[in-house]
Amino acid sequence: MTMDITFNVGGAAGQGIDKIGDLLTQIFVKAGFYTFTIKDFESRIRGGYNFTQIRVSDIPVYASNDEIDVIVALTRAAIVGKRDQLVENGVIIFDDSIDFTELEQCHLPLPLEKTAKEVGGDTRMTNSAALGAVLSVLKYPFEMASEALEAIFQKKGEKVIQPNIKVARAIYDIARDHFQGECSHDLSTLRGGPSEDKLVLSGNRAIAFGALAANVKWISSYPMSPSTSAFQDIVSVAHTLRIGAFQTEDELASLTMAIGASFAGARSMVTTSGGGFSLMVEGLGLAAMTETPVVIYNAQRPGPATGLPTRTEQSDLLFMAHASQGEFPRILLAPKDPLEGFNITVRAFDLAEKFQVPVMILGDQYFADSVMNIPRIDVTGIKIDRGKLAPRGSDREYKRFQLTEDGISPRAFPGDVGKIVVAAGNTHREDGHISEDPNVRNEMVEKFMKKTPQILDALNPPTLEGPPDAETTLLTWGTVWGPVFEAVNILAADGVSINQLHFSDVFPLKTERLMAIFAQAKRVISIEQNATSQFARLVRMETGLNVDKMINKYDGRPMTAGWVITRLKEVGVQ
Amino acid sequence: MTMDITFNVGGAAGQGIDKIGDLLTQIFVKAGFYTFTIKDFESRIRGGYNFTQIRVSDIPVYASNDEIDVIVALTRAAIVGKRDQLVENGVIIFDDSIDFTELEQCHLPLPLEKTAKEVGGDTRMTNSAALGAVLSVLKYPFEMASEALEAIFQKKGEKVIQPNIKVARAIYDIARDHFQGECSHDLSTLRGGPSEDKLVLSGNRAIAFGALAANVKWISSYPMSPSTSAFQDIVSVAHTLRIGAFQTEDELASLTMAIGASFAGARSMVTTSGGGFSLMVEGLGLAAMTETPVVIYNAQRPGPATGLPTRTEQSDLLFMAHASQGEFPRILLAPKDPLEGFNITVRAFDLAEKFQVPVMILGDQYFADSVMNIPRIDVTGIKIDRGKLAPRGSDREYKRFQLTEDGISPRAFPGDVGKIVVAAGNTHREDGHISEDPNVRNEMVEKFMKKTPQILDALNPPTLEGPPDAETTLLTWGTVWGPVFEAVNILAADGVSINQLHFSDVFPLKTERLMAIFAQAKRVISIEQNATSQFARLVRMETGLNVDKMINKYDGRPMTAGWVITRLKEVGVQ
Amino acid sequence: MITLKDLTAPQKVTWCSGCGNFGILSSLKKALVSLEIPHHEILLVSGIGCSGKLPHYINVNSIHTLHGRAIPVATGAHLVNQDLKVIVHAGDGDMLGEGLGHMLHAARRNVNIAVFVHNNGVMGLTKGQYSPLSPRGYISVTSPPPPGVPMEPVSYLAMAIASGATFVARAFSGKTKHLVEIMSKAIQHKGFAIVDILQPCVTWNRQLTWDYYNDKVYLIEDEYEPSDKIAAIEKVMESNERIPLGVFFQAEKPDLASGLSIPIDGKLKDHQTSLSRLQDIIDRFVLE
Amino acid sequence: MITLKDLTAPQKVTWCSGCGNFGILSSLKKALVSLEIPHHEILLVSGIGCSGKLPHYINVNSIHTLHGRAIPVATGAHLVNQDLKVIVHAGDGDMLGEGLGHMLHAARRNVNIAVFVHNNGVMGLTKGQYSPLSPRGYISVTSPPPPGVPMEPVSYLAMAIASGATFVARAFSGKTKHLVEIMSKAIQHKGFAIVDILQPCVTWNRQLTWDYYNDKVYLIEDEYEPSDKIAAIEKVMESNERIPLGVFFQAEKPDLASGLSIPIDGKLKDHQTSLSRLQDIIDRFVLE
Ligand SMILES: Cc1ncc(C[n+]2csc(CCOP(=O)(O)OP(=O)(O)O)c2C)c(N)n1
Ligand SMILES: Cc1ncc(C[n+]2csc(CCOP(=O)(O)OP(=O)(O)O)c2C)c(N)n1
Ligand code: SF4
Ligand code: SF4
Ligand SMILES: [Mg+2]
Ligand SMILES: [Mg+2]
Repeated sequence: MTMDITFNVGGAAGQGIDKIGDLLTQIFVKAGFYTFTIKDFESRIRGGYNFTQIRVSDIPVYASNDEIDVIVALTRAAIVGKRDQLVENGVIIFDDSIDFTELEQCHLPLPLEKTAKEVGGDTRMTNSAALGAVLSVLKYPFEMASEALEAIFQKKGEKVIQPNIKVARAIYDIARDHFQGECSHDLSTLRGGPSEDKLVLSGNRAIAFGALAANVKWISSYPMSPSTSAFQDIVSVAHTLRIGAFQTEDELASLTMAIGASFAGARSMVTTSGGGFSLMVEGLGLAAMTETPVVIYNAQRPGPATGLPTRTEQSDLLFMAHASQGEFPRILLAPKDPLEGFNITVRAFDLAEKFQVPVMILGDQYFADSVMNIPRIDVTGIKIDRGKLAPRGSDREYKRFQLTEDGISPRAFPGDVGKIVVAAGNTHREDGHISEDPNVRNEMVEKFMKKTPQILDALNPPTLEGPPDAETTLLTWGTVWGPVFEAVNILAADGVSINQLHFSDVFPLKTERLMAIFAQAKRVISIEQNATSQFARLVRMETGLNVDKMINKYDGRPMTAGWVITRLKEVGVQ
Repeated sequence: MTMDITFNVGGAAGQGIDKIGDLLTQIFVKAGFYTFTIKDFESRIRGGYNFTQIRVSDIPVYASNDEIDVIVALTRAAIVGKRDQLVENGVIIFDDSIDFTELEQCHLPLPLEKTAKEVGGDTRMTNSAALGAVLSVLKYPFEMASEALEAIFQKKGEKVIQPNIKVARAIYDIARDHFQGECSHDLSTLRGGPSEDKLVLSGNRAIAFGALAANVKWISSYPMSPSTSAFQDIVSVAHTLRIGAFQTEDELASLTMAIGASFAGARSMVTTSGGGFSLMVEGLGLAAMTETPVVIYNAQRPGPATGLPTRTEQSDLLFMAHASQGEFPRILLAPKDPLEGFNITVRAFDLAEKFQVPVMILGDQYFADSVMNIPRIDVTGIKIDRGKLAPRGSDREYKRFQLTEDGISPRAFPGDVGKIVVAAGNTHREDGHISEDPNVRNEMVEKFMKKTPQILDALNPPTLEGPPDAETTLLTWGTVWGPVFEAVNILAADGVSINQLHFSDVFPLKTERLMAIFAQAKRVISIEQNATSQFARLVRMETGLNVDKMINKYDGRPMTAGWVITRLKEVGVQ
Repeated sequence: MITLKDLTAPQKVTWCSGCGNFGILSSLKKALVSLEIPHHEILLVSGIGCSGKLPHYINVNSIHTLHGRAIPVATGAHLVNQDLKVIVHAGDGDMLGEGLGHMLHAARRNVNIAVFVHNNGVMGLTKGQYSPLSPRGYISVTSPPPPGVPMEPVSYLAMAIASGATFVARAFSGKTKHLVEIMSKAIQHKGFAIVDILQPCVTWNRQLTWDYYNDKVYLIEDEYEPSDKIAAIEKVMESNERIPLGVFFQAEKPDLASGLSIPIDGKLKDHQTSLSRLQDIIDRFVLE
Repeated sequence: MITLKDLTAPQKVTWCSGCGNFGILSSLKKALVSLEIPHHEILLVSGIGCSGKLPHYINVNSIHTLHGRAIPVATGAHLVNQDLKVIVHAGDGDMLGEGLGHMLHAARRNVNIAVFVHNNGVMGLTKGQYSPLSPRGYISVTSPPPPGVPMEPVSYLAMAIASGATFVARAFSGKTKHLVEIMSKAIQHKGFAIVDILQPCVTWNRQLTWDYYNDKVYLIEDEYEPSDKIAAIEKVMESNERIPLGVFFQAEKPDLASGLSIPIDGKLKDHQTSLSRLQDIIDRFVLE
C-alpha cells in the first residue's frame, strides 16, 4: 500500500458535511482509488457534532481507520472532537470564522465561507471550498479535481459547475500559500489509482438495489433509523419501476400488509430496526404459519428500547432467531459489506419463496450508512426463482398446504382461476381450514421441521480467510467482517498464525466447516459488536463448542482494525 | 397405592361437564383423597367434544393417566372419543337419550336428564344425576356423598341441596339395579382417605393468588386463552382487595400501562399467552431500559400465530429468553405445579423489584387449567421485599440510575417529595436524561451485565429426584415435571437406574448442579412439550453439554407417565 | 357466476345455535351470488374470534389472520391484485380494540375494501369479556359490578366517517334481506366501506339480545341524504333509544390504489420490474 | 409553588433553531408555574420524536417512553397515583400513527391526563417523512410526486370528540399566551384533555410554516359554546382556509379512575392488600 489517507469532515447536523464527504469520495473514486466511508451522527436534526470519515487507498479497504490525516471542521467541536486522532503531519482545516485560538502548526484556518460567497456567490459552495482546501494540502493536481467536479456537477449545468470550480480553485490557492505545516501526503505526481470499482454504494442502498433486482413488488415500512434510507431508496424509484411502496401507520401494519401482498402473489418486504421488528413479531409468526414468504430487513442499533437510535450494534441475532411464539423454520442472513448486501438480498427473496418461510436480513447502522466503491453491478441477467408454484389452470382439489415429501406445498394465489386458496394462522389442514386434530397438528409441525435440513443445504458455508491450520481463529459474523479482516491481514503480515472464520448466513447455522476449523485451532476468539457474544452463544447452542475468548464492543461505535488488534494483544495474540 | 381411579367426563361445550368434574373432585377431596384434573376443550363456545378427566388416588398424583375407569358421556362423541382408553371392567355412563346402539357390557345408559327433571324438577340437576351414577358403579357409600353434597351446596340453601341429593340418590339406585358389568373399583367399605390437602387449585388460580399475596396493585391484561382465568380471578376480587385490574384495548397497552403503574410505584403485572406476549416485546425492552420491575405471566399454547388456542405447549422459552432488541438481564420462571405456581409468583415480584428487571413466568394450558388439591396456603405471614428504595425525604441530587457497586440503583417514584425521577427508553445518564456519549453507554451496559451473576445467586438450583448417580438422567423443565416424575418413580420401582433433573428457575440458567449430574449420568434424555427441545438447546448454549436423546410432544395434548415410559422404552430405557 | 352450491361450507360450523353470525354468513353467501363476481376473485380476510371463523364456513379464497390485523393484510392483498374483491370480517374486539388504528387509517386512505364488523358487544370466543362496543355499565367477567364497564363504547362509525371512510352503514343479522343489500353495496362500493352488523351473541350477551334489537332497530328514513359528513355523524351518534339501520354516509373519492405506483395495466403482483431501467438507476451511482 | 428556575433544563436543547417546539416548552413552563402545583406532583410522559425529547429540557419527573405508547404508560402512572398531574407530549407521527388506537381508547375512558400533540405535519426526528397530519398531496421523501401523500390527514380532534374526550382544543406555538392558557386549562381539566398544538417544523415542512399559520389561525368566536358534540365536530372539521384556535369541546363525565377499584383514600401505589381478606378468599377453595 503506498497510499492510505483518512479524511474526517466534522460539523453540526445540517451543515452539509455529508456533501463534502461525497465530493471527496467521488473525486477519489473517479481517480481510481478505493474508498471506505463511515457516518457518525447524533439523533438530532440540526446542531450537535457529526462527522463523516473517508478513507482512501490504492488497495481495497474494508473499514475505517483510527488515524486521521486531514480533518475538515465546520465547528469548533469538530476540531476538538478528533484532533487526538490526527497523525503526525496531519492537518486541520477549518473556517476562519470559528473562534479557535489555540493555533498549532497543523491548524489551517481558511476563509471557506467567505470565499464561497465572494467568489461563488453562494455560501452553499462552502462545500467546494472545503474540497479545494483538502486537495490543496494534499497537493492533489487541480486539473484532475476540476475534471471530476465538472463530471459531478454535470447534470446541474454550467451555471453550477463553473462557480464551484472557481471557489475550489480560489481556496486551493489560498491554502497552498498559507499552509504552514507539512502534510504526510504529497499527491502532486498523482495520475490515478488502480481501482476499477466505480459503483459507490452504501449498505442500505445495496439492500434496496438487491430487492429491486429480485423483483420486489411490495414494500410497506415505517421509518426507523438506521433502516429508513433503504425504504426511501425504493420509494424514490417506485414510480419509474412500478413498485408498491407505502409508508404505514406502524410496524404491525407494515409486516401484515406485506404478508397480504405476498399471499396475493407479489414479492414483498419490509425494512425496520429492532424496535420496529419487535412490533412485527406476531406478524412473523403469521407469515410462518401461513407459509407466506416475506423478507424483513432489520438495520440493528443499540438497544433495548430506543437505545441509541443512530449508532451501531449487532444485538438482535438471538432475538430474531427465536422471535415469535411457537416454533418454525426461518432464515437469517447478515451481509458483511454492501456488495454482499446486494447479493444476499437477491438470495433472500429466492430463499423465502423456495422454502416459503420468512427471511430476515440483519444489517446495522455501520453497514447501513457505510459507503464503499465496488465493481459495477450488472442486474440485466438476474434470474429469480419463485419456488414451487401450482400448475396454472383449474384444480378444484387444490390444497395450499398439501403434504409433500419435502414439506413444501405448491403455491397458488387468490385470484388464480379455478382454485380456492385458503390459509389460516391457526393450525390447519392441508386445505387451509382450521383443525384441532392432534394428528393434523403433528403432520403440520413435521412439515415445518422438514424444511430445516433443506434450508441448511441451500445456505452458504462460512468463509475462511488465512491458513486453515492457524493457531488462532477469529470468529465473526455480519458487518464486523471488515475491520477484523484487516486486522487479520496486518497480524498475518507480522507473522501471527491467525485466520478468520466468517459467517454471513447465520441461521440456521451450518456447522461442518466450523467444527473442522475449531478442531484445528489452538484457540478461537469471537469478536462481536454486542455485549453478550450472541453468535458465540449460537455456535455453542448448535455445536456445544466453546470459544476461548470473547471480544465485545458495545459503545455503539464501529470497530477498526486498530481496535481489534489492541484487544487481541490484550488477550495475548501477537 | 390401593386406589387410583380415573374419571373422564365428556360432552359438548356448554353442557356442564366441568361442573360434574368439580363435584367429583370435591367429593373425593373432602373424603381425603388426592386428585389431579385436566381439561381438554376446543376453541369454540358450544358443541364439539370436550372433556375433563379426574384422577383420584390415595397417594399423591401429579399427572393424568392414560387408562380410564369410568367415562361419563353427555354426547355420543364422548363415548366414542375415549372408549379405547377404558380399562377392563371400566364403565361408560351416558344418558339413555343418546342414540347409541352398539351396547356392550360396560355401557350403562341411564335416564340422567329425565331423572333430573322428574325428581329434581330441573334439567340442570343432570350434574347431580351423573354424579350419583358414578358413585353408584363404584359402590361409593351414599351417605358420604350426600354429606359432601350438603357441604358443597350449602351456600345455595336447602332448596338447592335437597333436590340435588334426591336426584343423585335416585340415579344411584337405578344404576345399582341396572348395571350389568362389574367395576374394578368397589368402594363400599370406604371410610375416607389419608390426604390432608384440601385446597383445590388450578395453575392459573395459583398465579393469581401468588400475585395477590405479593401485593400486586396493578394488573392490565387483554384476554387470551389459556391465560384469561388468571386475570379474571384477580378482577373478581379487585373490589374487595382494592386492586387496579383493567382490561386494555390490546397487549401493547397492557404491558406499557403496567410499566407506567410500576414506574409510579405499584407492583404490577400482566397476563397473556404467546401471541399477546409477541405484542409486548417492545414494551419488555422499555421495562428493561428504564429498569422498571414488572411481572409477565405467559400461559403458553401451541404456535406460531393463533396455533391451537386451547391446547398446551412449552414453545416460547427461547423466544422469551431473547425477546426484544438489544441485551438486558431478565428472569424466567416455569412452575411445575399449582403450589409452585403460587410460590414462584410471590418470588417473581420480589425478584423483579430486587433486580429491577422484568420477570416472566412461563405456564402453559396444561398448567393453567389443571387442578390439584394441595395443602392450604397460609398467606397471612407473607413478607415482601421491595428491593433497594431511596431513603425518603428531599434529595435534589437523586439519580434514578445512579451507578452503584452492584449495578442496582435505589428507586424513588414520581410524586416523592423533594426528588425528581427521570427515566428514558433511550440510553441515558445516571440522572435519566438521554446521552449518546460512548462512555455513558459502556457504563450503562455494564450496569446491566452486573446484575446477571447476582440474579443467578438468587435463583433456585434444579431439583433432583432419584439417585444422583443413576445411569439415565431425565432433563425436564416447567410443567412436564409431573408426568415425568411419575414415570421415573414407576421405572425406578421396576429397578431402572434413573433420575430426574428438573428446572423451575430456567433463565438465566444455573449450571453447577447440572454439570455435576451430567458428568455422572451415562445418558441424559430431555423431555419437552415442544418440537425443537428448547431447553436442551438452552442447556447446550449455556454449558456446551449435549443431551443424548430428546423426547418431544407437540400435538398440544399433555403428557402422561404412560406416554413417557413408552417413549423411554423406544430409546432403550428399561 | 357463483351459485350457492359453490359456496358450500368446507367444514362444520362451530357457532352456538341461535348465534347472530349465522345470519351474517347466509347473507354474505346471498350477496356474493347476487353480485355475479367470478368465484376466484373473492378474497375473505378475517381476524380472530367467533366472527373470524367465518371463512371456514364458505368456500372462497380466504386468509384467517391475527387478532386485530385483518385490515392491513387485506390492504396488501388488494393493492397487489385489484381484481380481487377483498372483504374483511372481524369481531368488535378485534377490529375496535386491537385493530382500531388500522381501521381508521384504512378509512382515511379510502382503501377499496369492504369491512364487516360483527358487533356482538362482547369478546365471544374468549368467553364473554366486555368488548369495545359493550355499553357503559355492562357487566361481564372482566367488568364486574360496580360499576360494570366504566366507559363509553367506541363510537367507531362516527370516527370512520370523520376519518374519511366513503361508505358507512349499519345492518342487523336479524334482517337478512336488508343485510344482503347493504353487504352487496359495500362490496360494490369503490373505496373504504364499513358496515356495523348487529349480531346477538346468545351465549354471553344478555343485554344486546335479539329482542333488544328487534325492538329498537328501524330503517333510516327514505329522505335521509347520506352525503353530508356532519349530518351522518349526527345520525350515527343518535341516542340509543332507537337504532337506525341503513347507509349513513357515502361519497366518491380517490382510493389509495390510485395514489400508488401500481402498473397502469395489469396487476402489481404480475408485474416484472424492468431490469434495464433498474440498471440505469444503478448506473447513476457508477462514477466513470 | 414552582418557579421558572426550578424548571431549568437539565440538558442542552437539541431542537433546530426556529422550531415550534421552543414555544411549546416555554409555554409549558409558564403553565406549570402559574398552576401552583407542587413540583414533585408533575409527571411528563413523552413518546419518541423531536417532541418526545421535551422532558429533558425541563426539570420535572418524567419518563420518555416508546414511539406511540406514551398514553398507556401515562394511564398506568396516573391510576396508581392520582395526585400526579400526568402530562403527555408526543408528536403527530407518534400519537396518531403508532398510537392512534391508544389515544382514542383513552378518550372514551376519559382518563384524567392532559395530552399535548406536537402537530408539525411531519416525522421530524426521522428526517421529514410525511406524518398522519400531512395534508393530501404533501411531498416528502416517502411521498414523492405524483401525487404526494395520497390520502386525507387523520381528523383526530373530531374523532377524539366522537370518542368521548372531555376537553378538546387547539393552540399554536406562535401564540404562546393563548397556548399557556389552553395548556393550563387542559392540565386542570378533570378527564381526558387533548390539545392539538400547531408547531412549525422549520427544517422539513415547507408547507405548514410560521407564515402559513400566522396567516390562517384565529381565535374561536366568543359566542361559541363548547358543550355540543356535533357542533364541536363541525367546528374542528371546518375547511382549512382558516384555522380556529381555542376550546372546541368541554364536558364533565366520570373519569376512568372513578370506575376502578382504587382505594377510597390514599393512592393505589401505597395500598397494602389485606392478607387476612386474601386468606378468606383462598379459604373459599379449601374443602374441609
Ligand atoms: C394478540 C391476541 N390477543 C388476544 C387473543 C385472544 N382472543 C381471541 S378471540 C378474542 C376476542 C374475540 O372478540 P371479538 O373480536 O369481539 O370476536 P367475537 O368472538 O366476539 O366474534 C381474543 C381476545 C388473540 N387471539 N390474539
Ligand atoms: C416502534 C418505532 N418505530 C419507529 C421509530 C422511529 N421514529 C423515531 S421518531 C419517529 C417519528 C417522529 O415523528 P413524530 O412523532 O411526528 O415526532 P416529531 O419528531 O415530528 O416531533 C419515528 C418514526 C421508533 N422510535 N420506534
Ligand atoms: S359465543 Fe356468541 S358470538 Fe360466539 S358463536 Fe356463540 S353466540 Fe355466537
Ligand atoms: S426537525 Fe423540525 S420538529 Fe424537529 S427540532 Fe427541527 S424544526 Fe423542530
Ligand atoms: Mg365480539
Ligand atoms: Mg411530527
